Amino acid sequence: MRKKWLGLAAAGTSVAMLLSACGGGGGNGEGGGDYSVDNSAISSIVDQSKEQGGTLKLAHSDQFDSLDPGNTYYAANWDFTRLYARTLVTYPQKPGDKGQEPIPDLATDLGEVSDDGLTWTYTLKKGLKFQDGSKITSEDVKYAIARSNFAPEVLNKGPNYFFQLLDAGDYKGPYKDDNLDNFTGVTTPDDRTIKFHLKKPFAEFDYLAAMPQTSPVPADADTGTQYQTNVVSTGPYKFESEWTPGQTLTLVRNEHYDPSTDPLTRNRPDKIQVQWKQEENDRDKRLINGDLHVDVAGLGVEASARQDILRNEDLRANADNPQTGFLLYFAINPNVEPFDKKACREAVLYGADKTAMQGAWGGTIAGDIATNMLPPSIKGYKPIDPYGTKGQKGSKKKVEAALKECGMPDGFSTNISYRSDRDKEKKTAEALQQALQQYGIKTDLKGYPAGTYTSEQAGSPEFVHREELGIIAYGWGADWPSGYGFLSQIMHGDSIKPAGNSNLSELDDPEVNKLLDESVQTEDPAARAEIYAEVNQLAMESATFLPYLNQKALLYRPEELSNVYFSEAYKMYDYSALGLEQ
Amino acid sequence: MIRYIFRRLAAGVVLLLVVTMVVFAIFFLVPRLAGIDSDGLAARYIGKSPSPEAIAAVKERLNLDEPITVQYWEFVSGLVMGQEYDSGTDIIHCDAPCFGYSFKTNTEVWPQLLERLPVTGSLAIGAAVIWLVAGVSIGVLSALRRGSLLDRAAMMTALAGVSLPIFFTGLVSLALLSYYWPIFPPGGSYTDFTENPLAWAHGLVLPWVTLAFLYAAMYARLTRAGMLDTMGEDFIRTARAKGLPERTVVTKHGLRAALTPIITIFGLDFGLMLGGAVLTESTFSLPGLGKFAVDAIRGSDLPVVLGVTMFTAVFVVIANLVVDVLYAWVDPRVRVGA
Amino acid sequence: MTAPLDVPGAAEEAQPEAVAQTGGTRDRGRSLGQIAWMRLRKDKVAMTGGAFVVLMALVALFAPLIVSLLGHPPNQWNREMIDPALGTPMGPMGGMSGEHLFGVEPVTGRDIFSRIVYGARISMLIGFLATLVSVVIGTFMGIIAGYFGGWVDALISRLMDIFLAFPLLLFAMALVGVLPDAAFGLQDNALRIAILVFIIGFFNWPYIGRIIRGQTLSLREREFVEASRSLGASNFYILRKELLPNLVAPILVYSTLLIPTNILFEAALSFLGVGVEPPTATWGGMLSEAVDYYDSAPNFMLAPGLAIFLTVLAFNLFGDGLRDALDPRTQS
Amino acid sequence: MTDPVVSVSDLRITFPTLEGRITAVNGISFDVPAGGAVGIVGESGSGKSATSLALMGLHRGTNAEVTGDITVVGKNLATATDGQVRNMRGNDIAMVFQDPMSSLHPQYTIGNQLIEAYKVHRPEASSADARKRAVESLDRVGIPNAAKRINSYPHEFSGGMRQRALIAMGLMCDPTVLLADEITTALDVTVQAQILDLLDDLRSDLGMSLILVSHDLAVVAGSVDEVLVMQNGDIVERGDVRRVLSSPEHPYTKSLLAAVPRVDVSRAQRRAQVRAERTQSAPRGLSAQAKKALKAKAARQAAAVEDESAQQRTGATAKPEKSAESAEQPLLSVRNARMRFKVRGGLLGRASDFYAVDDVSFDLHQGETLGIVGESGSGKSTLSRMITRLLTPTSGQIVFEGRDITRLPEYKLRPLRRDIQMIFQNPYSSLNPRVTIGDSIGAGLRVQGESNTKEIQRKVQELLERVGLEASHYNRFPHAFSGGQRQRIAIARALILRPKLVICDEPVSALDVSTQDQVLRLLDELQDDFDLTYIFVAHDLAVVRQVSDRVAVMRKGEVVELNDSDTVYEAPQHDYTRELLAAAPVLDPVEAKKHRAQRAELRRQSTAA
Repeated sequence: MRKKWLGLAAAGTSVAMLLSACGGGGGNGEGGGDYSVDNSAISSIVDQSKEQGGTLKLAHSDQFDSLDPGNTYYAANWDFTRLYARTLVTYPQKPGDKGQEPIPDLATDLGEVSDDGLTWTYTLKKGLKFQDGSKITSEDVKYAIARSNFAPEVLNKGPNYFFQLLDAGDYKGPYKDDNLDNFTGVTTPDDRTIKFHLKKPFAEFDYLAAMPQTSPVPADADTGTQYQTNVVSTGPYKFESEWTPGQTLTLVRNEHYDPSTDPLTRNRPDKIQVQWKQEENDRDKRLINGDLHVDVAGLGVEASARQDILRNEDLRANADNPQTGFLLYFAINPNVEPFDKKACREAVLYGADKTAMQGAWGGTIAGDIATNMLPPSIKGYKPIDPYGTKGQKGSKKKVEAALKECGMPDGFSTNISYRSDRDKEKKTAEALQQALQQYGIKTDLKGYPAGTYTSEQAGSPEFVHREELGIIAYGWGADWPSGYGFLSQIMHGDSIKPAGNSNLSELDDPEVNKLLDESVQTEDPAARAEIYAEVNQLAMESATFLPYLNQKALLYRPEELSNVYFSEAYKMYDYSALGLEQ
Repeated sequence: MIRYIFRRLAAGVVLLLVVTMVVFAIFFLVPRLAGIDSDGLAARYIGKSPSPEAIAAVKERLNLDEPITVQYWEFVSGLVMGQEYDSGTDIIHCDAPCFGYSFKTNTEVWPQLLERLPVTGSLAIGAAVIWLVAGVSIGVLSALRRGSLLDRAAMMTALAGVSLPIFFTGLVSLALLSYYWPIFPPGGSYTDFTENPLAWAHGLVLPWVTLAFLYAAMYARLTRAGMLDTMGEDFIRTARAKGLPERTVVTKHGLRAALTPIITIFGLDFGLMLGGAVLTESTFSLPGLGKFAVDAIRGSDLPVVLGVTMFTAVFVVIANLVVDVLYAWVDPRVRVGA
Repeated sequence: MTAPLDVPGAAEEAQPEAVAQTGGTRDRGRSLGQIAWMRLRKDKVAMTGGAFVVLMALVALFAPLIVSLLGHPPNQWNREMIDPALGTPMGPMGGMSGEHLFGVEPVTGRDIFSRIVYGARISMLIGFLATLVSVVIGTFMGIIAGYFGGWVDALISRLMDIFLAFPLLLFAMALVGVLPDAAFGLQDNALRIAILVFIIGFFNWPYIGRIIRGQTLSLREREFVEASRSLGASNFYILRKELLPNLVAPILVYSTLLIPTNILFEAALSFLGVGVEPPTATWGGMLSEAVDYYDSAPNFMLAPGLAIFLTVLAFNLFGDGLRDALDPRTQS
Repeated sequence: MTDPVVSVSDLRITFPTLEGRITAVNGISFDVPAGGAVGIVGESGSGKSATSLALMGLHRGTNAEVTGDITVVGKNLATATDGQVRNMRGNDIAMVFQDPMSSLHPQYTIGNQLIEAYKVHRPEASSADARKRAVESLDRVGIPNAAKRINSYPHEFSGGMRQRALIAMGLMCDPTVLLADEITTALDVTVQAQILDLLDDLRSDLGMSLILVSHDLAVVAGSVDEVLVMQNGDIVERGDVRRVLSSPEHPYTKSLLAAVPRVDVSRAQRRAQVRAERTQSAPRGLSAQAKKALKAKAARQAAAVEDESAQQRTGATAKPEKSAESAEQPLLSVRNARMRFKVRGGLLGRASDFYAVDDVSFDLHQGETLGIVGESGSGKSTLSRMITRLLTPTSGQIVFEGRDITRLPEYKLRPLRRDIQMIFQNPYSSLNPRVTIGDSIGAGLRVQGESNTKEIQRKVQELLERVGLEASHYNRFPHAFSGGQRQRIAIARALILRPKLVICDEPVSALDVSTQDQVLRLLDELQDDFDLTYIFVAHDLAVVRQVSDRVAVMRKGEVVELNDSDTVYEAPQHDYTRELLAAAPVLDPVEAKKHRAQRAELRRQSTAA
């Protein structure tokens, strides 16, 4: 999954949950029963303790895209790298809303912006050392930015916001141009000062500084794509030995780490182990019986374990069911007939049975029904529902009216694309197909491999037009917890790309574009939130988005874990805080 | 004999070459014929949202814009002589045999194949022992007691065995023996032999039995048919006429002749299995070669798929070779005949 | 998965005196086919298998009719049958009732009976067509290799070795994976089915090919071929009129035994997620979805599993019976 | 008189089949005296093999039902335990089987199999002793260089050597009785003679009793004292071999004896006899019309016989009525024909040349019969396939009716195929089991362009009747016919195109003696009726003599002697011909003994030289 989200406002969560529980209908129907889970790690830190020691055991059903902090785009990985790669800025170890407010980590303070908004300055703390005891300098941060954003021929897995924002001319990256002085996007007046020079103001720069890409990398230790096998630690743990991808990763204490420089307490266990490619059902079983402490991917347990947990009161007491900040939706492409007519798009919006789609993802535990394009945790969220129907099951009357208006009273045919290797998305597409069918809207399902979905099929407008993919299944999470971080990639006209496109609705509304551009130049967070609300409203009115689910995960925390809480910044347990009860 | 081995070896090389052609065709030629351009093809080798720069780099690395013959040549020479990849700071030498380089995980495929081989090997060897012992002995008993209750029961079971999809048997056995009665560990548990031999065996019991059931059924049928044929041969009558005890007649004379053709089949099966018991490993989530390939296909990590496919083919070729030699050793007639 | 099947002596000589004596007057004037049919009819097990095969073929053929009479459309969701929190069917036995004979699927509430019935279509279609491909290629190559011998034989034999050495399942998965959604003028499920048929059929032909080659080799040595040639018959005439009639029996037997193998193969591919596209029901696909629910909805796993098992078993029973009936060695 | 070593009384053996129980042996009794030799003779299905298996107790564990008493060297097989029977096998009574290739385990060395036979009964013997004994035994049966050959595998031996090895295996434990079941059937005549001589030597040297089972009266004639003639499970005649052969009592024995082709009977005598018999009894199952035609023919033939016997007195042998024409162009002319095959082998697997037919030349005239006789591997079958152009000669010429057909391409050859036809050896493999006999016979017409189905059917049915079958058989499949009938069908197929030249490649060697006789008679009749020219290929000297005007003797691809048949048989020119004739089994036991002495002499000479 394209899990690239960070942070959101927790305040909205409970409200949204309530709302969708009512609006979602179907909820606690006849066979429902009481399956409510504990949820205490969402709002508080469970089992607080200062104890140290033990081995923290983590497992992943697949593997991280990379352990290189400069080459990764997974929230779980961003959460996890904080154990060995400290960044200029980070998020505090606090549950709820406060957990997504950036705080300085390597830097002494949050970024200092110049008056024109074009220069952001950070200063490193004193006494910071790499795992070999050598001093961390501003140059190392600059190098890290250069390699992670300006050398896509080598490292291309992470986001490239710095590349887009920094005023760096045509710098070719450190692998082609090893003179770092030519990289003018970042300057280092002294050993501790880092200045970022922007092309245009960007008010949310501190969120970027919290990305693992700002974790310093010593240039002489960089081995390009192979750096992930031996990352030079700046955090409390370091690699025990050179790591081979796929093999168990063991982190041990880094003796050159100085906790006094760290705003967080992230050194509780003695040792941390991560196993990869662990079969999901087995992973869940081990989680429940305590052989394993955390599912590091943070996506929650699978269907089988879900039933075990929900049916067992004792297990429910150790479970949380938070929203993941991930919004699931269908993009309706206005450049594919008959969706060039708004009324035809509306027919789909009115016809969708969102309870069925919720069911496809696994029911009420799997998510709350979404009615608009902002997740509830993002500031600026309002519970608007322009295309709401009774019980969210669709409205025959409204669909028929819309069909008549678009000149196709008997319905029409189109295609729904989805990622074939994602069972739930596949099921959802089938659910939509089922719902639309009764109104005469005939759809063919087109599955594509997730691996090429964004690059070749759904993410290629040319392909979408040619194959007439009218309705495209997708999901989105924010790269950082703000409206811009969430919305810009999926609805700004500038983000339409010939390949790797994520604006699947091909929305290019001047009004939306303008508002989004404005937002990042607005210093006041409250004003920004207003703008996001407005963008959301406009996007919904375009009738090119069919949001249906704010995804939730069923997380299980074994008894042995201490200091467990759900981080709103990463949308999973904060791995840096975890300890073990001895 | 040496000449014979040499000839089979040469045949094995040819076989491998053809395998490379087919693999190459599947991964490079067929997609092109089906209308995918070189950019699209390159993108497949990178995975999630590839950048144009990365596509260009991969295109160059795989020679995707060269004529098809050049591409093939590079492909084969890469396998045989190794390849080089630019890590940014260094040149990574993927030494021969280079079974590819995953752009997705930035790792060489070869060490990963080696790493998974023990799992698949454990599965294959254990299962093979079970199925050979069970299949052959049941087959022999059935043949000797042809028409008896035992024969009929065994053959009905065998027929059921070859008709049961392995993934179904596996799932049912997991559901019963691991879930309802937690006698065996659940799917996905694999302990290395060197770590704890007991846990190793305990964890593999279900996969072994599941896999062995199918093959034992097949081999029981084959052995029975072979034994029936053999026991009707004139030389069996000769052996009896010599006054040999029935046991010697069956084991020394009957079994040896009946088992000889089974060697070939076994070699082929075993070779294929070493390349990954895809279904069993998937059903029990064993981290072996087969599961590796399935995961790679799901994750669109084509170099890995390609690597496993080639690797498997190598095993089959080796197994063929071993079988040929073994066959010549067991059956003196082959040496002259071939 | 597949092992070379043992070759029956379809071209074997009927033991001369045994026929003359025991064949007696009863068989006189009957063709070997008629004798085989008489023997087959006496084999109750094989006939039961055959009857089941026919039944499944009819089910596949009349799936829409059966479903309209007995069940719900295979792709229709019945959300009211599903517990919204757990995603599993409500009611005992996975929602089994007079309404839903085999219960309903978790999550979607689709009628399992209907999906089994429709799944039969895919299994039978691919099983048959793939076998047809194998048989056509295998017979052609086998007969050519066996009859002409020499370098033609050497070439084809090596080719068969090579094909047998291929990790078929991996190749099939890879090939399904690398092909786009539309290619060679086909689209979607038509393309998928065509690819599956092609792969399964194309990679399985050597099993038939080997048998046909072996039979042809031994037939070619029989004097009636020389006799035919000395009468002035062309190669084509000999292949068609002299050899082919003798190969019908093995072709028939091995086709019957290859179909279940191919059905299993299709199920395996669907199980691994590279089969026909959803929501089209396939047995293997259902089974793979049932993995997560084996404890809460065992019927979801058992129904397709048993469907595959029984169909394959029926084919095997029938094939075995057919082989015995056509095999002159099992005369007494 | 001592007790018999083998005593059988009221032996009855039945087998269950789909059609009910079949009785293979129907209450027979006989004794074999110590040191005596008994021959059991009968055609296939007579129950002789079932009897010999019963003597070994080899029916135990099968579904055959055996009643009656068998006593072998004092042990009653009916009451003996399995262990006792096992102990008896190979130790008291050893059996040597028919097909030496399939009777030896292909995957063990000869030595291994011999030693095993010894050690099972002498477990106390050391391996070295057993091995020594095996070498001795192989040496005893005449395997040269036995110490070395002991390590060979069966496939490395020739057929004769394999048979010797099998006998050697039987001798390992000095059995009291040696039971030899059809042991010479698969062998060439010279080898057969050697094996029979060996048995005779062994018997006199070791004092064994011998039971010799064979379908061939001539085989047993020189080797046994007493003979039992079996028919349909019964012993129809028994007695001293000389008595039975010289004055048989039972009609079956008589007919059997009459049917045996005799190497000392010339073609002219045979013809005269045959024609005389034909006029007396018109074949059954023929239409009145056909019978009438036959009568007329018989009259002509009778005249011819007289004619012939007249000529015989003058001493002329080749068909004299054609003598005028023989100066003319021959029907077939073979000149310096050679056929080369590449043989892979040797240390480096190089292909070496092997001439299957080497420089053969002869002429053949219209109406004549040329016999080609030779042992297996002599190239006679290759030669006949060259003439029919199923093979293309490597060099030399085949001229048919003045036209060189050596290298005619297949399409030009096709119309010519009408004129040259072939009758094959094995009636079971020469008929397509999946094609009705009507279609098989009619195929010739069809491939030659006839498309009128009715016409084809009519011609085929006519011919069916002519070869002694019924028109209504048209739609039956070959499996419904016996061997002799099938050979008639094969003959009909060859004749449907009305060929000029028919090559008969061992047409009767797969048939029982009596059937063989019938088929030979038919061929003879047809030659007259259709004015055929035959090339008759066979390994059996006697058969060849009966049908041939001239005979060519082949050996290793070469024709060593070619002459009119009486000359070849009565005054052979070549040593090899003489050797063959000496090896040919004869019915008269006295004569047979004489031949044996002659062979011993020949061998002694050759070893001395």
